[in-house]
Amino acid sequence: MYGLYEYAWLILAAPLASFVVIVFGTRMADLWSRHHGQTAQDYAAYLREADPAFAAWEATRGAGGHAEQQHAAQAAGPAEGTAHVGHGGEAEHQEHHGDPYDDDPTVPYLTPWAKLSGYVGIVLMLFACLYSWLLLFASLGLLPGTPRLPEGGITLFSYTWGSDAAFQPYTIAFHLDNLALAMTVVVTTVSLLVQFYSQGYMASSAGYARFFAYLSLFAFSMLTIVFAANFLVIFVGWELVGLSSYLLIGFWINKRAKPAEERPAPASAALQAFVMNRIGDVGFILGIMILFATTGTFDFATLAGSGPHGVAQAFAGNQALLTLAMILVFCGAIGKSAQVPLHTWLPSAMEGPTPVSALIHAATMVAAGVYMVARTFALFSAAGPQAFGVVAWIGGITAIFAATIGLTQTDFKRVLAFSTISQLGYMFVGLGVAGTEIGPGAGMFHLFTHAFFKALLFLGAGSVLHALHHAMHREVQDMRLMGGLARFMPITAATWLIAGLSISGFPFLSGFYSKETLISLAFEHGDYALWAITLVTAGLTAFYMFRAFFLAFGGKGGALGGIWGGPYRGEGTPHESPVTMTLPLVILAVFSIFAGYWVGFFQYLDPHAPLLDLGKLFSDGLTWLGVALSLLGIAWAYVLYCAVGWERVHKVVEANAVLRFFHRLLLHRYYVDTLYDWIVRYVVLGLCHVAAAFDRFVVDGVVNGVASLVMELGSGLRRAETGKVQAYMTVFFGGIAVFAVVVFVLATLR
Amino acid sequence: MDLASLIFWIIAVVLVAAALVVVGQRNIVHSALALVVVFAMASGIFLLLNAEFIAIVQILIYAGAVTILILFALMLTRIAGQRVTNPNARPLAMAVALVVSALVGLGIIFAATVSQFAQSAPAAQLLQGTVCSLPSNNVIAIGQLLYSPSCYSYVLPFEIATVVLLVAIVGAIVISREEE
Amino acid sequence: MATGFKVADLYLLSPELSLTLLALVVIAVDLFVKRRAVTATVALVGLLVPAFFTISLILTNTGSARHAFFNMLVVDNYALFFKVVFLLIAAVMILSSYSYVSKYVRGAGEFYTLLLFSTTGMMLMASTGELISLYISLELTSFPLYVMAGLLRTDQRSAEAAVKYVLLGAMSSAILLYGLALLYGLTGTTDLLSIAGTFAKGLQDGNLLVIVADILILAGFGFKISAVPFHMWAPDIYEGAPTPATAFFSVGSKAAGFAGLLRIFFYGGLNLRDLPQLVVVVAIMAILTMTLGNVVAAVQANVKRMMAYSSIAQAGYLLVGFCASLATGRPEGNAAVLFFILVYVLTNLGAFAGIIALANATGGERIEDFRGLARREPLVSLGTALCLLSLAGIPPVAGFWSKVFLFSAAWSQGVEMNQPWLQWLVIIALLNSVVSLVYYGRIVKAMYFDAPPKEDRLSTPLGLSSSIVLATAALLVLIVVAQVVLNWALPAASMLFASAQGVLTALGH
Amino acid sequence: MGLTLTHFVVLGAVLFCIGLYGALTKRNAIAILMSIEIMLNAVNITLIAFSFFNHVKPYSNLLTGQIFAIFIITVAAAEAALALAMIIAIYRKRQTVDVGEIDMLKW
Repeated sequence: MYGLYEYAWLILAAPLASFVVIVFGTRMADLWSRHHGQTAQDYAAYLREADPAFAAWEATRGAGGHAEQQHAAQAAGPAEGTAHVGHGGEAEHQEHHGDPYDDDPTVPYLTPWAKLSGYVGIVLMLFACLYSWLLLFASLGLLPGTPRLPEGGITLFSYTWGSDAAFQPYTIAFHLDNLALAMTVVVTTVSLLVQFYSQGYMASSAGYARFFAYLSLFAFSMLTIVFAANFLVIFVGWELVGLSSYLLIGFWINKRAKPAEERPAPASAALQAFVMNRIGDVGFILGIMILFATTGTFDFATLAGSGPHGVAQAFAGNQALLTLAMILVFCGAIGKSAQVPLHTWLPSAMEGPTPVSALIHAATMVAAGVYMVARTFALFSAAGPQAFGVVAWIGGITAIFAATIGLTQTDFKRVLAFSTISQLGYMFVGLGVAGTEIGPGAGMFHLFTHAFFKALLFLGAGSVLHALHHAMHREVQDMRLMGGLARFMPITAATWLIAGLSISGFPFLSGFYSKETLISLAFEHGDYALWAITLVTAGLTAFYMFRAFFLAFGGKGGALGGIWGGPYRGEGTPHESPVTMTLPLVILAVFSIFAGYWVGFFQYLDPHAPLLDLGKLFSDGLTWLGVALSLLGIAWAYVLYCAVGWERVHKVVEANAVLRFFHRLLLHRYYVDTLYDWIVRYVVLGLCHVAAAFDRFVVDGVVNGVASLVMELGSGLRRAETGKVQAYMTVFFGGIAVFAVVVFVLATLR
Repeated sequence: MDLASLIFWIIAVVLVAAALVVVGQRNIVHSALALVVVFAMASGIFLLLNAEFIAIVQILIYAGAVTILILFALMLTRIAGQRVTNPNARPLAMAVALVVSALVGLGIIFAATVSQFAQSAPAAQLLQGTVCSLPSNNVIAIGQLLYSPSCYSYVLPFEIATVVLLVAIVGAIVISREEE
Repeated sequence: MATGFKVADLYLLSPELSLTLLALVVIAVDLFVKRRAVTATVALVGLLVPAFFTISLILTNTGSARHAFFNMLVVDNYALFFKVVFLLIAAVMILSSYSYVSKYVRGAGEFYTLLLFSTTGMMLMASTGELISLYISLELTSFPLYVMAGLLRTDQRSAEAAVKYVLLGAMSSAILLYGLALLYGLTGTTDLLSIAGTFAKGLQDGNLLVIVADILILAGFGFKISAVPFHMWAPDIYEGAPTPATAFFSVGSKAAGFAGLLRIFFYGGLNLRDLPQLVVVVAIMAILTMTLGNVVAAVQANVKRMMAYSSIAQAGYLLVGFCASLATGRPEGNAAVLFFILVYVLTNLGAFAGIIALANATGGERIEDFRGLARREPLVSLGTALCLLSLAGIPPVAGFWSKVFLFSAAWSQGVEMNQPWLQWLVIIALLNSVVSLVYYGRIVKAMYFDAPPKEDRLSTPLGLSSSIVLATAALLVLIVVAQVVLNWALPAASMLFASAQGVLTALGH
Repeated sequence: MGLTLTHFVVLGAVLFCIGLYGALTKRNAIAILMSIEIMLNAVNITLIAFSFFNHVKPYSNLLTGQIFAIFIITVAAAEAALALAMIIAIYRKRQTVDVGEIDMLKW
């Protein structure tokens, strides 16, 4: 009956299949063919011919590298100057910037097999995407002959490890319902577009095939979370997402840190993301364990049900523990969705390739936290208002916290990073204030619309970076080195503008519907403080988004009063990106406009929830208050960055002590990173020393004591093995005799 | 005391005495010769128990083949100038051995004397296959039991035993073959 | 009931029959073809024939036992399970021993022949329902082992191992025979089902001779499975024998020993009389075996000797499962034993393949020879390390799960059947598992964290590396399909009980 | 006083015991082998006695004990051949058959 739906596991299998095919198929073939045909030297020679940039870079590498080394030696000072040979590499490591090639250029980039692996990934993802859209339409009842999904969803796959009753909870189960389906559509669509886009973006980067393998793995991991039917599977997906994000953020493994721009090396950024997530995961695991220990099951449906294993019965009279458990579970979401105070990894994660950032921010990683809360919404409901309060307040604080930081950042991608954090905060506010009557709809709706325009923003940013990379032959992310790009790359600029308007909540674009709904929900719910926070954040969002837009694409003296074009502050001539990159932008722009018109979204997720009441939304004065604040933000951005110009703004800020203080504070992200640095350096390492001492003297003492006891005993006992065959026989029969005596005694005693 | 008992006691005493000579002698050849007596007396016990075929086999294989084999081995492993060819272990080891073997033997004897053996078969017939009545001739009976195709017979172990003998031949050859 | 011999009975015997023929073919090939590789290939490929027959028997298996040769051959789930295990052992052994055998062993062709004969004996032992055939099969299993121990070329230690093995083996079979004789005397028959019937009906409790017979039989099989105090042969023989032969002893002798032990104790209904005393003996044996094996293994420097003690310790764990089934009369413990045996066989073969690879390349077999092996031979090191971790019971490798099944079966049966001492047995086993980490960890540490004595690459022959890869892959696959194997092992173990139960029903109990 | 099963079983046990004592104390490997042969003979006597005194119908129709004894004789002979081959082999390598001296493998 649900035949069409029952094959939804194919969506999950497709990225896994492409991962396997790429890793074990094309990648192997690539390595083989390279080994037998094309050597690295051959490829370098080829590159010298084909890419003038490479030849130029190679020429500078010989001389420039040397110059840099001398420079480093000078920087290190006379005391260390003598040790220059030994530390040369390290110094160069520190000082290195502006390298056009972040990886070994002699490694071939785009072999035919690598190209094929890209196609494999894209084709399989296209299949998954189309299938998920088909299912979406079917579940909306738009497909004749196919029923809607039943309310509880259907089980796609279930494998219980062990038939013993003790193993019953340890089930690998996948489950499809409307919530999962909506998320699947987002994940597959964004993944598909990102993969398509990567064809262009990654064309000049080493490890093209590997990149596609990782992207597929990433999509698979996220889909595992989406389809998970119990905490066990969601946790596996959770960690897989962590792994694949680690691999992707650190994709340019050879790239160095850029201290001048406060940019860490990708490798350490990846590590930071991983560690931060682990901190959240500690809470997550503890929460799951409390739930499991009390109810004896991991299954979402069972937990939410009213049976003896449901939280309602199992935690009866122990509401506080359930609340604690759910807050701990939410800790996982804090880490994964980069909420305060575990948000610092997300800006650092910008060191990954930009398509990865788009994927992380729009669909796969940070969305996992929101999705998990939505998935366990019933449990949060059971836990009561305190749990929801924590969710909403963490979200609210994060929203305004990140938005204020976003005001001052100059790194193009980092602005977007903080905007993501802020928007995720919105989603948690939506989940926290919605209450049981609306369900997870509000938060998920914003996740849904946000996915498209945030992906668009990132891919647009990637397009800009790609263009500047080609124009200047080095990596440029500082917005102060851009400007007026709209004239050079109109498609990128236009789509970016749409996304910017959408995220700012400009009326009739998708962001408007989801965001204003959230804000008005906060008001209706009676959380006036949260309402105020979200309202102010909306204005701030509009401001920094358009600050970024004007700095990058517009500027004083451009067309339309500086909105379009303006003086370009970089070198070279940037060009519009290839069609592989602009096509996804256009598609995403369409989604950014229209995604908000799915008025039945709440009801789709939860049949008992009301429709999104557009009439009420438009007629409510509070809505227009929010819009007005957003427009004010846009206007203020226009005034500062088109009418006045950023240099003068900067001067004014520097001249005023109060403004300067806030600017510093925000520019340094409230010094949270510094604080963490300090904590790690002094508190954690201090504790580590204590732990090490404990380990050395107490734990090792006990272990070594036991071990030496065993050793002593063993050395004694091995002497029994004298090598004399008759001694063995004696022991053999002695054993029999002793056993016989024992048994006789026992038999007599009985 | 009837004749059978008399014969039993004579044989038993000789048997035990010869066995004690085997384990007591410090000359290995004397031990081997005493072993022949043990085998022969055991054969006598078999005769007493109506096992004529086994008695003959015992004489043929043990007293004949195995003893000869042992004597050959003794010749091949002779060590020049050695006076005591069959030394005993150290006294302490001997004492322990005595205790152990006495314990094992006494345990078995004690258990065997106080226990009862099954006197009746279970109600249901459990043996697979037809049990044919055996002729009174011991040799024919054993032949029938070893490889009769239609009556209950131990044909499978018999076949396995052939393989065991083959393995022993192959093994003995491989082990004793001079290094090529 | 079958009245006599039928040609169809040969079908039930076909795996063993074809294996014997294969052994003869191998000897003939070895006689006429000088190249050793041909002999090994013939042996390996020829194994497909018994494998085919075994699979065919499995496919035609209806779940109830099939009998032939007057119940001397029983083909049931249990027998089929062990047939598969033994064929697996033979195949992996041939695959992994070729390079070593052709280098260090005299009579390479005979080595394979003996291996195949021994495998035949093992298979017969698992599927016989009668004492005489059981004994003869046991000897067919053992004789080739005695010979294989002495096959190392120009090595005094190998010859010594062979002498010790054959003397101790003869002793143990004498004592086993005494036990079997007493069993026959007590019941008047050697047919295991009839014995079970007589035990159920014709004898009373408190019969000392029954206990003596039990102990003697236990001692005889205890020798095969190297249970303390009948274990003394194992370290010496393991150390002296050629390494592939050692591998074969460690898995073949043990698996066959357990096959026979379970068959005679449960199928033969020995568990029906005077249990408390018997269980005490087995429990003491289990504790001694685990503890001594692990403690002494921790101080060994020779890897083969260490593996001998390790295999003793593993026998101890197996005895825990055996003990649980014996005490509670429930098949779960035995099912876990079967699963454990399968995993143990694969793991030990994998670990020994690593040891053979090292011995093959360097001739060294001390732990210090393993230093830095990970850098000299990464693939083999990885496989060996995984196998060792599996032996230690580190999750998630199959060895961990086999221990989990075994201990949880013993634990839960102890709870259910109100036998709390079983839980203590499990606790002792767990403590022992911790101790075992010491020595397995030492090899892994030597392989991965110590500096290699030489910076070179060892080359591992294809057969060895493929067998280690196969064993390791099987271990990983077993994690997933553990349930499938258990679903097979449980009926197999139940069947042993079921037969005795069937006897009881037939007797109107 | 006629002969009973106990006579033979005790005789067998005594013989087994003597063989066992020999196996544990004689240091010549061949003597150990001879002792083991005595033990096996003891088992044979026991078996045949059981066979003779078997009152359990229908099993008493079969001469199972005698058959068993035949197999034991067969295997024991083969075992003796094998063991002697090994003893000779080690004699060739070490010039000794004293099991007290055959102790390279230990600890």
